[in-house]
Amino acid sequence: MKRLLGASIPLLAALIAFLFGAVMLLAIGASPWEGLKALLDGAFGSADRLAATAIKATPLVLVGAGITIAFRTSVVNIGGEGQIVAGALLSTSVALAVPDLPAIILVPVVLVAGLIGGAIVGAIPGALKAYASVNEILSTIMLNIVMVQLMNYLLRGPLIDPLEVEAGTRIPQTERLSDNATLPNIVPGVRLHLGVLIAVLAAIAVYVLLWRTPTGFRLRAVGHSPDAAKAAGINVKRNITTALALSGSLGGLAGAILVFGSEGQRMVTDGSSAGFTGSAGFNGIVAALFGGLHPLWTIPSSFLFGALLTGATNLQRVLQVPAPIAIAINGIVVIFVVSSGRLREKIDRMLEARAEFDDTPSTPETPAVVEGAQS
Amino acid sequence: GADEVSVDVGIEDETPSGDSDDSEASGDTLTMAIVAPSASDDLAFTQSMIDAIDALDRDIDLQVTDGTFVVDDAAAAIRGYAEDGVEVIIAHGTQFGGPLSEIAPEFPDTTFIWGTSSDTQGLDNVFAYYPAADEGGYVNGVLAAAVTQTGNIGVIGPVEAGDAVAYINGFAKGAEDSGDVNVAITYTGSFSDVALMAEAAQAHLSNDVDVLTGSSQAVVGAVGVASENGVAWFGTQANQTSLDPELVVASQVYHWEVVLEEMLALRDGGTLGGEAFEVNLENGGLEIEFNDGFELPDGARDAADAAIDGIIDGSIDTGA
Amino acid sequence: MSDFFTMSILVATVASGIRLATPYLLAGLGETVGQRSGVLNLGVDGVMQLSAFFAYWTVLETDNLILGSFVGVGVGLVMGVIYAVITVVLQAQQGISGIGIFLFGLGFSDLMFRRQVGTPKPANQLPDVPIPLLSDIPVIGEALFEHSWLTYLAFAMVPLLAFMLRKTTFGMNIRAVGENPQAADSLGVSVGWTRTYAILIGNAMAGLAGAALVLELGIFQPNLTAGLGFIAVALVYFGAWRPAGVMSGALLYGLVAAVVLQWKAQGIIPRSASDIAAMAPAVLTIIALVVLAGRVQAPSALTRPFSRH
Amino acid sequence: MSMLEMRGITKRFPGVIANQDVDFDVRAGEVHTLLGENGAGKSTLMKILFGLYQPDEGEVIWQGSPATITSPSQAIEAGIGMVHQHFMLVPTLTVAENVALGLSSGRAPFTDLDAVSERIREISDQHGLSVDPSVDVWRLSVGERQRVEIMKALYRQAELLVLDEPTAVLTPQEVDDLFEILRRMTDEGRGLIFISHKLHEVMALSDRITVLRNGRVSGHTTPGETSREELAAMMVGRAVKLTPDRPPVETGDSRLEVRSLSVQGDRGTRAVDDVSFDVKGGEILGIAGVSGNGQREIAETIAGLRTPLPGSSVLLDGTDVLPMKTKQRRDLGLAYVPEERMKDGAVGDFSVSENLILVNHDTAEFTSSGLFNFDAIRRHCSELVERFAVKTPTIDTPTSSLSGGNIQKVIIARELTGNPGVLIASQPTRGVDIGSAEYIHEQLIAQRDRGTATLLISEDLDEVLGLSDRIAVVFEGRIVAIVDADDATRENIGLLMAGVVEPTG
Ligand SMILES: Nc1ncnc2c1ncn2[C@@H]1O[C@H](COP(=O)(O)OP(=O)(O)OP(=O)(O)O)[C@@H](O)[C@H]1O
Ligand SMILES: Nc1ncnc2c1ncn2[C@@H]1O[C@H](COP(=O)(O)OP(=O)(O)OP(=O)(O)O)[C@@H](O)[C@H]1O
Ligand SMILES: [Mg+2]
Ligand SMILES: [Mg+2]
Repeated sequence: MKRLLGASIPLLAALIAFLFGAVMLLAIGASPWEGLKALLDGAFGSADRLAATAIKATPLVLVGAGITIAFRTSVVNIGGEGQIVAGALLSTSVALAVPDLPAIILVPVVLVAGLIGGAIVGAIPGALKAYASVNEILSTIMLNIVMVQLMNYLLRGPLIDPLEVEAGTRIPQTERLSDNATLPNIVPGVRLHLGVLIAVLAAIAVYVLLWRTPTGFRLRAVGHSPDAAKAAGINVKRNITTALALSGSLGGLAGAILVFGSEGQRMVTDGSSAGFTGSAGFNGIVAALFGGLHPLWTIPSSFLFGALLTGATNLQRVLQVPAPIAIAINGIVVIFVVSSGRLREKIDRMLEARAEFDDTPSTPETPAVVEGAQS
Repeated sequence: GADEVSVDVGIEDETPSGDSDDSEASGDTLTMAIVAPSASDDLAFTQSMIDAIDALDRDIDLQVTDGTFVVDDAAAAIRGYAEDGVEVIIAHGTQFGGPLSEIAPEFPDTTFIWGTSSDTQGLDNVFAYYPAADEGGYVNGVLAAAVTQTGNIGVIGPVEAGDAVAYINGFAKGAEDSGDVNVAITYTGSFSDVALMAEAAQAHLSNDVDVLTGSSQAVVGAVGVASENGVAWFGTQANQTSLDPELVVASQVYHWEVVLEEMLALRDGGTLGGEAFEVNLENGGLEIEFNDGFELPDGARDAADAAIDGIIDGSIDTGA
Repeated sequence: MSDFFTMSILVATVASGIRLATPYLLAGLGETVGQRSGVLNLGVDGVMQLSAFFAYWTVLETDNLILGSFVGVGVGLVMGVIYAVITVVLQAQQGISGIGIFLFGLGFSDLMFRRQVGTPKPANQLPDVPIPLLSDIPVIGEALFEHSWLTYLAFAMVPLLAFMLRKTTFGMNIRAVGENPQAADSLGVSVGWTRTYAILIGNAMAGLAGAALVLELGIFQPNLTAGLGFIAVALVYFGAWRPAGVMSGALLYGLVAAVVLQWKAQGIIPRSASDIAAMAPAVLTIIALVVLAGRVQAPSALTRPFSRH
Repeated sequence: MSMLEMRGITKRFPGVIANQDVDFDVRAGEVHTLLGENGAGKSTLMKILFGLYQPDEGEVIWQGSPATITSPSQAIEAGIGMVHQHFMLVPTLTVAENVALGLSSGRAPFTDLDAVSERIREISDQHGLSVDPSVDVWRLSVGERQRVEIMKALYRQAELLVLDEPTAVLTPQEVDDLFEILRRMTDEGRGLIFISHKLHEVMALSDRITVLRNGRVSGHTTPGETSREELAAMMVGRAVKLTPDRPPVETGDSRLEVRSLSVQGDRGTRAVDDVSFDVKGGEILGIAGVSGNGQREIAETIAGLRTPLPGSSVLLDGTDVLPMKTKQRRDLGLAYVPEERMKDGAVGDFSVSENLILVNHDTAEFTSSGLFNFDAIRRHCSELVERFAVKTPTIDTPTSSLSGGNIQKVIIARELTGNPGVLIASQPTRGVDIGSAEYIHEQLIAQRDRGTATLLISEDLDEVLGLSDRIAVVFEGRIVAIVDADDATRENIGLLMAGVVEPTG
């Protein structure tokens, strides 16, 4: 009973948020009921749409799982956007360099290239924080800007499709990348590619890493108490760097998957990172925090977020409401759900204090420290 | 705007638009959809296409999904329209070409119209469209050379890629071919940073520039700078006179309806795609719209007309 | 082409840097006050977009720039009340709720723009107001003292806020609740109210930053800020939570951007390197911090909701 | 007549009854001591009094009438002051600002810090409480911070002052000074509530004593009618040995050799100055000294957490370890119990078992093919918990929810795993209750008997005298003397600690 009450509060919050959305829809003369239908239909209406939702969730799962590593080590990673771009650029370059490798080799190679690209761009703020006391919120935000420019530079210069130069159209995009690098579909007849599976496996791997391996143990120790970790002989600086590198690597993997799981099979820029990432670098943070910074919970939480995003596209298409209304509603959902968290804790505590001597439940607490405290 | 539930455009008779859906057979009303990266009233790229559809001489039931700058979202919308049985779908963004190459073959009875692009990727139910933006750019450049008194002309662009490059290079060539002028070109590195565009314009002004032009949605900030400093402005993609009725000299305007008409005619005849179309000065798809509120120096208008003629007859090379 | 080191070019470049720095400065100062009280607001960008739209719309309708500025502040205050309820009363996680505010601001301002204005229409721009006497100083006068009054206000806020934080009872309370809210609470300082006021100041200034941005441009566009608010938050870390430090960061960022634009206009930076050059403000900010940084500790209670239990 | 009466106070936390039906009272002009093991509920009772917690049952009667105190500011207004176990100071503010926080000012919106400083100086003079109002608090020593806490209460004219373990981190001299101040306060008619684990202090200061055990009052007494042994028994519920047995053992080779060690301190001064000593296997070398005389720097340098000045050398079983990182030193057999338990000793949010394997988590014993072997970990930790009598519900309980003494046992258990060659134990029983301290002492001696060279750093002179085979006294970063345990007395060591050097044999 008390579990039920506790669990129902975020749902209630989401419901209230949707009510707000409904009011906004009414205000612009659209039917909220139709809106909800379009939203659900767009997200879950057919096997392909379900697949589209899963594919939308894929980078969120990866970034979210990566965020979990960083935040569990008490470092903040707002650099998801740049890390995604880095992974995409490196994997794209590799696919351009060795297009003729057989798929069985090329697919893993480009994915690893993505991992490495993201890891490099993650390790930089990590090392800057560890060895030069540069706050990682600052450096990750700044590196996002740098990576966008690097992407624009590469895609309109060294990596541009030669045909674009020849035709004089100069669209900043690569040539169509080798089919051998395409992520294969995993369900016949449905556009559900290997990337989805990889993301789920990556999230599980992060869980295993953090809670089942010595490396993750050290990361968490550093996250909770760098002083105690240091006294116990754990290299705090190296682990901070490692955490951001690992976190970035998953962003990079997401970037590679965005390229090689895309319908276009090429990398193209509209000049912004969001145009390529769909803001997964930010949305992944939200998904991770929704998931309580637990990599496994990041999976359903990303899926829900993915549903909201694909559903919103459909909402716009079917009801002809402006796209920004969906963004605004997303914001309201985030606000309401996170606001309800403490309320839920309070109610839980009230009920628990009444219940006196139960066995003490030992759910892992979310570190309250994580959000950008130390410099 | 996107908020209209369903827009009937191009009404032939005086028939009130609301009724036509129900009364007329669906054979007469063409169902169309457009997926575009920016807002449909952006005074630029997307609006040019919306206006073109508006100008078509047909009964059209149009659905709009705009502001879809994320390629995968656009892909979902395109696919959604195709699944809904929309007859003609415009993918108004080069970057949508990737997904289109996957989607189009799955819906062989649907016509996809995609641009800007100079080829159809070999898909026979895809029409492509492309602006010869360098031509209008060239004419604007010729005018700019006539308008400038300091001999310094400033150009602002976002990223050196795509249509912006064609326009800007054409503009520079037009200006430099017509006199001893300096054309300084700045690419800010951002499509969206309005403030940066404005300051890029300011930087030009500090170098004695007295004529400005630019490409991208973010130039509205730069137009503001032009206004504030009383400097002439040349527009592209849509008529930007409304931004400053006194200082906008002329705008290169895209009239996609010229090629859309052709495509729809082909479709009526059973050809669903497979051809690329260019809008240019010759076919009237590009037009220089002058602002009567701006008084051109003597001879400028003639020089512009001469340039247009020269481009059409091939005697002028716009540098594209 | 022409020479960078001529007076008029230098003056124009400095003036441009100051204009670019103004919204960063206003938003960064506001965020500084909030963070000093222990509250992180990642929603600054969203607040700026909302206030920018409403300020723009007001000026479009009334031609009244002062009213527009006040509307910007007012929108900031409204968002401040909402953020205080979320973070102080409901004690929600600050980082994520800030992102919620950002998304809401981004979407809602865009929506309002499409419904109420539609096509970009020019509105009145903030006029430059030369300060008598000071603006007559050769060179410096033109670079520093011919700006809009919101720019002056932004820079005037630096000593004002520093004074407020250091010398007033309220400032002392802000520092105390940001550092050790338990201690402040145990002496009867209301942690909730102190943080609420700090949040209101922070959001009001973000609102003013949005107004300053849009009124300087005289036109609104969806996603007008293009991430400016996030950079402003980053600059708070650059400035080590001190108003003067934030000002240095904003000026560094703005001036580097201005120099890059000037060099691009003069052809000093080749067009092929324009993207690389656009990285300069971000890269230099990091490098400056590496070179200059001492170990400055963030307010200890930053991002930590306060409750007695 | 009592100024304060607390009647039938009950306070429950999830899973714990912290106070059950507790009666407690304080009269004007007396020191009433609360005594009890870690977790007995002392702090909880005081937090209820101060308005930080609300009691589930019971009532508080203040100056004769029932009072509902729902916030600290109400308590302060009523005339109740509290010096918390964990200081309630804002380190980045000055002393004057810390004192002035929350006061209403006649000069709004400013606080008249000059007037506050003036008043602080007056109170300083009146009570012998020397604090400089203009200094930032983070610069102050622990003892000075304590005085700021008391100043806060006096400034607000507290009639009743609660001192929750005020002496846990003070040097003997500072304790004497504090008691002087406290006696003056009672002379003025103020009431004091005193909490401490140090029985000799309790005996010296108290007028009355109330003992709590498991949240309930287990007895009342006065110093006149009891003894330290009896008090210990009342707290723990059994007889406690206050001085450990220390059987003689054969000492071996020098396992830890420190030569000409000099270390720069945090404030840029030379915190350790040319210090040399040896510790042999089977020996405990105690380092006695007033806190801040270089002990911390010595320990941290040996552990690899600080870099010494050139010319220093530290040998572990003959190996020069200075170029090595902490991890490598630990691999060579070094164990380290840090001074600050919660900061450096244990990861509070980790479970008991995670803290027990913090140092050796990646040894083959606990991993198989890269993954943890939780069965092995569980077995190992359960055994340690049992062997070291750690009181914890399960080995998965978050460590921070244990009492201080039990956290310390976890750390000791961890550090003694694997029979270290050299053990550095800093303040191993600070803030730890009598029962646990007894146990920890036994373990340290048992380890010595197994041949470990132990460096014991403690400000608790009784502890140093009771455990050490030899005692090195530090003063201002130098070792002023090394004395054999048989020659050491409270008096001669105390003099040496104060910097009074006399030749010893
Ligand atoms: N603090 C430590 N405590 C115990 N073992 C450690 C520690 N640091 C490193 N090791 C061990 O030494 C090996 C190599 O050391 P290294 O420092 O490269 O590991 P690490 O960087 O901490 O691990 P990772 O890079 O996976 O986080 C590790 O595989 C680990 O087994
Ligand atoms: N806020 C809290 N939430 C839950 N349990 C608590 C809380 N505060 C105290 N407790 C529990 O209540 C009991 C009494 O704690 P309290 O701090 O009063 O002990 P204490 O006598 O002061 O111990 P020590 O000597 O270690 O200071 C302990 O079991 C403790 O874990
Ligand atoms: Mg490592
Ligand atoms: Mg206590």
